[in-house]
Amino acid sequence: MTPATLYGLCSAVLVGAGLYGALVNPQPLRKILALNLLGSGTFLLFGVIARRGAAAGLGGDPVPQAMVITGIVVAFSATALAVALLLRVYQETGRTTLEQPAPKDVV
Amino acid sequence: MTEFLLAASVFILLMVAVGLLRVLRGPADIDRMMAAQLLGTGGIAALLLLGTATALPGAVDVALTLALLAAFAAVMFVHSGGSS
Amino acid sequence: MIAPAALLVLAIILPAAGVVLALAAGGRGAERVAMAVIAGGAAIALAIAGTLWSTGAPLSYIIGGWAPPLGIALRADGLSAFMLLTSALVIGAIGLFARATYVQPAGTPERRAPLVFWIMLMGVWTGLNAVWLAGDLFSLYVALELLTFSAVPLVSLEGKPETLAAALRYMLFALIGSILYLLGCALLYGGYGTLDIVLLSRLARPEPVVFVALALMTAGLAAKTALFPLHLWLPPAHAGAPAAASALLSALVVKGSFILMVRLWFDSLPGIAGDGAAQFMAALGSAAIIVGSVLALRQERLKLMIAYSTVAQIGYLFFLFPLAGAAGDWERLAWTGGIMQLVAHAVAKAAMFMAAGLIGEALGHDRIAGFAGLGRALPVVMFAFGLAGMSLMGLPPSGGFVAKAMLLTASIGEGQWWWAVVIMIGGLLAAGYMFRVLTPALAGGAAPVILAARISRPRQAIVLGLAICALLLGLMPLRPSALLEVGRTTQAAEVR
Amino acid sequence: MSLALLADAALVLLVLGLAFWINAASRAFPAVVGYVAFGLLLALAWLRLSAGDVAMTEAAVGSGVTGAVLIAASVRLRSAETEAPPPALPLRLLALLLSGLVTAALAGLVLWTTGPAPSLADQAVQHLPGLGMGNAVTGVLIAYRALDTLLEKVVLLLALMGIWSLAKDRYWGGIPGPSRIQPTNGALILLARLLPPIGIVVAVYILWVGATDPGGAFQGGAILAAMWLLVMLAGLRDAPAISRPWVRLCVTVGPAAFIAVGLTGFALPNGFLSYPDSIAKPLIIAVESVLTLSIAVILGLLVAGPPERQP
Repeated sequence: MTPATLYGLCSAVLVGAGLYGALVNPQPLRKILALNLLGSGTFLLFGVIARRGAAAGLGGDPVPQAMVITGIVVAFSATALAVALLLRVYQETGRTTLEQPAPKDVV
Repeated sequence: MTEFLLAASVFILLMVAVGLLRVLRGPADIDRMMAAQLLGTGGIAALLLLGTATALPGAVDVALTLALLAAFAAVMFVHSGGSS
Repeated sequence: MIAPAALLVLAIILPAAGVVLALAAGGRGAERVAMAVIAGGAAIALAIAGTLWSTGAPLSYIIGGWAPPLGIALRADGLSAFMLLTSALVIGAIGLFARATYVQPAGTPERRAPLVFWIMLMGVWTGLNAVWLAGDLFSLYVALELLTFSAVPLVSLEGKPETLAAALRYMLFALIGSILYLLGCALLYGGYGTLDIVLLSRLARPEPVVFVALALMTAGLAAKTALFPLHLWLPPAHAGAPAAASALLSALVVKGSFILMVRLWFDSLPGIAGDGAAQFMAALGSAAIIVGSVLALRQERLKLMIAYSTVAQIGYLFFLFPLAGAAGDWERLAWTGGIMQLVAHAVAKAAMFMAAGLIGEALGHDRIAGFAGLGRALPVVMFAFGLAGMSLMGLPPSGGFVAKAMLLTASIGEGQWWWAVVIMIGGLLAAGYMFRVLTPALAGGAAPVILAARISRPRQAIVLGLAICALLLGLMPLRPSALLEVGRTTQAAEVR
Repeated sequence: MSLALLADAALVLLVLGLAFWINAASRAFPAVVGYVAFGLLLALAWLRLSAGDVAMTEAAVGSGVTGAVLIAASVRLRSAETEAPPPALPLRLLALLLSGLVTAALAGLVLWTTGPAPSLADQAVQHLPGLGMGNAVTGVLIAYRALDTLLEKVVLLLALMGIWSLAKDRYWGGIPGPSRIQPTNGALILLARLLPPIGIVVAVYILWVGATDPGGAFQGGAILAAMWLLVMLAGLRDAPAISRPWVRLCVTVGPAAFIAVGLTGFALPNGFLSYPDSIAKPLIIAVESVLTLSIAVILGLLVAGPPERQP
């Protein structure tokens, strides 16, 4: 087993864990955390692919690495915006959970 | 020499794992935070060892960044009054 | 003289520069910048569409001279031209409509809502034009995020608790969606070493990595497009936003992720997904039509009804997948029909949400039960609402009719009559929820309606103008559009 | 198993253990602390994947600044944290099935595809001398895929506007944060006086070496932002009112300069976002410097949150 394969498996498990947490956890803050796990797993997969594409004296393909940097920046912005929204919802309602949509709205 | 550095980094990572238990168990939030800080220090040490052992480019600069930012996270915690 | 291909860059950079400038200028400057961008953007869209129309060939521009796979290319085909024109028309109307709401009086301190609205309007436009033009799947990811980051604040613009919660739920859905999409990008890059759409279409083979990537990306984009059963976030978000923002979200923003799905299925990975997958997508679309329409029928508030109608109308778009997949006359008809449905819905839905906004302003509420006699009190607005409704129902002559007729004919021509049944049922249900609003409004109540506020004529005229555009789309001949085929046939030929 | 692989395995186990803990912790705060540690270990993993630039970004942004946002939020929400019931068992099983399926599919692909992957490394390196760059990742970000980087800056601006838009109308143009922080904590004040000068030097250094080694505008900007936040947290300086002209100028000047340089490319043979060969390096460094400033201010303000009091 090469290190790249090892980290590839790690990214697969991270994606699964993040997806499960994002789907199941009822608290928005925990959902945001889980989404960050999901994002980290995704980025790590890019990293593994970059590592396997090592050539030209570089330790990895720089293109996916650059994509990850862009992705991390976007993920941070998303976290900041989602957290700010959550804090404002809490300010207005005193609740830290999202109530389910009113019964008449759902099937 | 490389073997020794690698072994040392594995050892430090294991120590970090022990410290991690404190993060998980608490009991107080400040315990968790301090444990995370310790983990930061250990992580930087492991990083420097690994970096030297396998001649990774930029390891020292990453360590520098980590050191600055880890201190920052601790400050954020202290400021948040989360020491209960 | 600017080279025609350079217009592709300007279409994206003009609204992007607008965002930066509006924030730097602040206050009254934001609206002025937005108006200039609307004028410039419309001219650029017309110029690009005109070039494609006259030359009959697609345009492409390589950024910085770095050709793909290393660099990024922008490409405009017939679909891009249609979408550029639609977004310019709808955003222009919304911008003019919103001037009355988002004013910044001279000499007063900067206000929050106007600045945010104008900046986000240009943000949405940047994202949309980037979706229509980007030729690279990762650039399209950034474009999707541009859409998310400008759409979410529009939902919560009024700061009411329920809209804040709706915005948060929308944000969480959108984030899962974009990460799943990004995951697919990683797999495709790992498989073929490029994310350029044209290069991928040549390299991609039906193999596991592509199937997994396509499944993940489609699921993520479906969440962003609010395809049934991932539609739960849409109604509260679109109904809770202010009217101009609802119009923008329902008409255009959800279409961004849909077009990306089209680019994925038809352009990047043509012929990879089997017929079963295409049938499955259309089945979900059918479920969206039925469930969305039934729920629209049961809503007591007008804006929620319109939002559920969006869930239903999005469903029709998914008939593209089984009907327009192959090369053939019926398939070309379905292609035009599906894209026309998108355009017609965008125009009609924007008009409808703005009309609903005016009704809400005039009455002080939007409960359908209190609409008796509204036709006499707000004749122009109700007329515009009715015209837009005709398009949703698919009555001739309207854009919606043309679109649904083409989809219907194509589905029968291709021997997939079951989709024709769904299209007809959907039309009936749409008629049901439209008449629930129109009948009391036109019948006249016992007492004359007392309006809480007067609605200025120009704003009524904008809504009516857009509704008439939805009607005029119905003049389009019932055959495949030549413009829409630009860049499509050649590409299909290249692949096959 | 070689020692290096053993270190990798230990790292992976730690990362995964933390990931599960972040999901499973009963309260938000411990989960967030776990996330900060997680980001740190992930930076290590990135370094092991020979991605120094990413490791630095992960350390600065993924763990550092994101951690700061999450810690502050979890503390503010702590008093109201309630035990929300998890979804019904069938839904949980469905989610488990779904995420298990995705994990299995990804793991399968990782195991089956062996050998070298297609790569653009050769092409990326080949054109670097023309740009005067030595770091291929910087080359990708600022030249080959500069459009993505440019649009990502617009995303940052929109995120900032989005967060500001959550202010109450009466506080528009005001100061982020619920109240001015009083400089009372001696240790914190000392740190906030001591660390920023070092941080600024490091940030400039990281920006500068980004041309040849891991580093660049984003990493440098993130460090600067952290130092600025540190000064604010210690109470030495209050956050600025968001209506201040210098705030608006700082957040927009970087993206504006990037767009302007991009447009001047139209005068060159290669068009939009191309750089003239002779002055490519100074031009790129100039753009990156201005971008660093904007990124620092934007990141700092993203963490500071919407205005909550009048100026």
